[in-house]
Amino acid sequence: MSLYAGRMTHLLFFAAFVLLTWAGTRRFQRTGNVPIRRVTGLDAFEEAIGRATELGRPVHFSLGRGLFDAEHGAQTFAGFSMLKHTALMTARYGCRLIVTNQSPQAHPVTEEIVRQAYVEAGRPDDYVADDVRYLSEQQTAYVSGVIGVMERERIAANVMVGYFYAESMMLAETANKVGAIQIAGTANTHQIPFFVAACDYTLIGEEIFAASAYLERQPVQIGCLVAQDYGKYVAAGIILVGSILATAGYPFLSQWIKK
Amino acid sequence: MSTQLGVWIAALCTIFMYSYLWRDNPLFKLGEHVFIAIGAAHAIVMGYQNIVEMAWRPMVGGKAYMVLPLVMGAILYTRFFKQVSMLSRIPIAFLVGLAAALSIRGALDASFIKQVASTMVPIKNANDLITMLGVVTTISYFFFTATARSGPLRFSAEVGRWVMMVAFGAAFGNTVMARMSLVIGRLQFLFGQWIKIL
Amino acid sequence: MKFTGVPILVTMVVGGVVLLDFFVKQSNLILLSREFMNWGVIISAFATGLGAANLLRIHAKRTQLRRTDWWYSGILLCVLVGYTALGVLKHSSSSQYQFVFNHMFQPLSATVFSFNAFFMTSAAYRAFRVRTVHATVLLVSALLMMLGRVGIGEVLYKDMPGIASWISRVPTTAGFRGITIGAALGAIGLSLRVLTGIERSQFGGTGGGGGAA
Amino acid sequence: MNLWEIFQNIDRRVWYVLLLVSLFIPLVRPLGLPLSIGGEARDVYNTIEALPAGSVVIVSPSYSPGTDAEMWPQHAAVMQHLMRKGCKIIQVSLALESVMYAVRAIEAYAPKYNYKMGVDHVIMPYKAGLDVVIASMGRDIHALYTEDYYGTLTSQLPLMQSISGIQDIALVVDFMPGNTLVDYIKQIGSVYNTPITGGVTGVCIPTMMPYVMSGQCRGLLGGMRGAAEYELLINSPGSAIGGMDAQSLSHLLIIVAIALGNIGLVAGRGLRKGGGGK
Repeated sequence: MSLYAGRMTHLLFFAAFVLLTWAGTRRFQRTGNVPIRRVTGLDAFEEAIGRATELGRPVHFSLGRGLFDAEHGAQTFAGFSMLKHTALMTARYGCRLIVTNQSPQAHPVTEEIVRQAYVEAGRPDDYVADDVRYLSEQQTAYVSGVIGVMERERIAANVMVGYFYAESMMLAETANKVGAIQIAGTANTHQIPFFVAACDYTLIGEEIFAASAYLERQPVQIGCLVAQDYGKYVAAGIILVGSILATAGYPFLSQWIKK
Repeated sequence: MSTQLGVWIAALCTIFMYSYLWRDNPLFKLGEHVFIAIGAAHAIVMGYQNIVEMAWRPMVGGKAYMVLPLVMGAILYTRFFKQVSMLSRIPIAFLVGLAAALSIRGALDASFIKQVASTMVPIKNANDLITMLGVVTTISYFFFTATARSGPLRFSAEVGRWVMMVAFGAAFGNTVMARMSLVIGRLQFLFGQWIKIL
Repeated sequence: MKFTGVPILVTMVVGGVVLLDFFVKQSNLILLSREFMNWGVIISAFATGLGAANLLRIHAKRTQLRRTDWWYSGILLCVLVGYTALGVLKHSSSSQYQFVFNHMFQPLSATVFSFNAFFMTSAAYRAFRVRTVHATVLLVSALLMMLGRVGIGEVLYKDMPGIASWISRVPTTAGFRGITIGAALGAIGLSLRVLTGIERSQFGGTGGGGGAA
Repeated sequence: MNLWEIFQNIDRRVWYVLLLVSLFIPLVRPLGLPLSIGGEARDVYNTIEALPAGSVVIVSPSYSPGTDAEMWPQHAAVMQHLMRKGCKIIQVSLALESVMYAVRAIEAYAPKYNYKMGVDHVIMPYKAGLDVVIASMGRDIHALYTEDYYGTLTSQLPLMQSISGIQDIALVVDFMPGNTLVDYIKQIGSVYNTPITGGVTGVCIPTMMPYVMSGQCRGLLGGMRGAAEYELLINSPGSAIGGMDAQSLSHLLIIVAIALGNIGLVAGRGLRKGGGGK
């Protein structure tokens, strides 16, 4: 049993991350206070769902691709926690929530999340099973289905968080057409521009992963945020130092990290 | 005009869907429902073939433990029976565990270490310097704990935001061409293969 | 109904094995983790049936109760059942199956995909306005890029493709890389919380291991 | 509503119609706008031009109808070039729908260059698994493909008999809107030193650039423009060159749209400010 060649850096970094999360959690538990910057996109939920309630029209939620694999998994989880948040709010406000799914794996999970949220909000009877819908695994078939939902159910708010491909533009523009207020977030860099162009609020990259911590503020989540920030210091620091050293003719740092 | 049935069907499908651009209408609704049905059926067929090829045949062929994923897959359906519905969380938990671990692997390697490493290059010209500073300032935009958002970091985050805006604009502009190609493809089909005037 | 202990244990074990396999070289670990990944594909294939069941239920109800537009749901049901039967009974490589796939599914798909071009035009018209400094930067960058990518840009200014290529090579790479690095940290953090059962919204629970306000 | 407000609130359907018109006209009547040939397309051309006649090349069309307007012209142009050079071609597909493009390429160009199935070219069936398939192609191509697309045993095909494995492949050309080109580079290019090149959709160009710059990918055809450049290089104008004029007009339309919106905004703002001042 041995370590894979070249995985030392990965292991060191991962171990450091776990340690920092623990340290951050402790700090939060001790002081009870870690100031966090505002994320406008997350603050906008109140406005979006509030408006939908006033108009008496539904909120639509999409996870995007919703797959459970290396590339999409984490973003799907981020979508789940945003769905939880959205469902809790719609349940409390008595607003209708329609969830459309592209991924058959994510479909049962979304059903469970929405149902539990209505139970937690004390309104289990308001949960409508038919409002959590699987449409299609095929991207464009899914889009045509969502267009149908948006047009015919006259949605007033549209929340999209998860891994999105080309559906981003089509969903965002249709929702805009029917006059919905939109909050969208993804970490797929190529699709962020379309959300930025077509949506009212956009969560960029890391913001979707931090969302649950931002909204729920549980100690471990905050600890994780602290670790993430340290990770960024480390990344920025070694990029700066490594580049300067490499320029000066000492490339050992950049060689070490490539190992 | 084409005389092939397939081309005619394809042309009608194209026109039905494009009719949505004007407004939602019965033709689009018809296209949409047929599309979803074919998509779902195709997924079932592929899923069925996957199960047969990846689990059933190996199991019958001697790999008895392949009964495990089959049972786990079947357990997903317990959600339709109230008393045992919570069992369906087990296969979901399996998928979740798999996805979480794979995500960490992918994020650590391809998205973190590799990206950091490829930015640490000797600075030979202005472009290298701009790239390096662009990466660092963009990273600084994402600091969440508020103490990090003051003084020089605040400035850096603002620069990072500019860099991102340039990137977003560029990505948008860059994609226009690819998307136009899609319509060109449909027009070439309609007027080339169907009406045959191109 | 709280049933989270066993599922979280399953998550931890499966995730632990696959994660450990990334770092440690051990033949049994490699085999087990590969096997787990295969199982993932098989379980996902079963999930497809769940999705189809949902479609069937919703549209059967609509057809039965004669709700608005019920007959579209009826058509959906017929196509769904018919095409599935064709695929299962005659295999997906049969000519009938392929005919539907090539002459219905594909043009439908390509057409919906091409909506992107129209939507980009209307979104660009609406969103790219000089309201704020940031919006202006976005707009200028997009304009330069579009001009640089097509022949007409070259007619206007000879070096336009060069400018576009610079923007796409230097600042765009930098911006996307920065976002990717940040997002990687976020993804690691969230996945770690999921793996350890701290974040459990996938079972309908809340994050943080307890009830959240 | 004054003129400036009208400029700011043009119905989206107006733009849709204008877009269709701007794309359609150049297809019927190409404008012949100038097009310079980029270094990346030339690199692909030079790589193929340098192959000796009779070299065996793997061509991997793995795109689907959603992207065929961009990918098919690239694929078609490269196939013509390979046939003109007398290379033997093995076509493999990593996407379910893409075998039909392999067939289409053969139907379109094989008669002209007198290419015979099994001798000068082979079409392999679709295999699921993306990078896993690519890896096993490197390990043992004969074991991966026991039958060709038409069901003939590959052991009976002269072209397949002539190669022992990946080391006899002179070049791999991949056409894919996704990540398979990167997979080919990782699983075959860097493991067996087989030269890799290919084409991608416009969206994927930025992803591929690092590999092109490092030389792991010998040049690149990017989107419809890459295809048009290649058509110019091999001197065989096809659908991409006509398409590029359509591209020009449609891009111009978006620029006009943005300009109108902004003129309306800025002028409207000026008016309002002026009015308030008085």
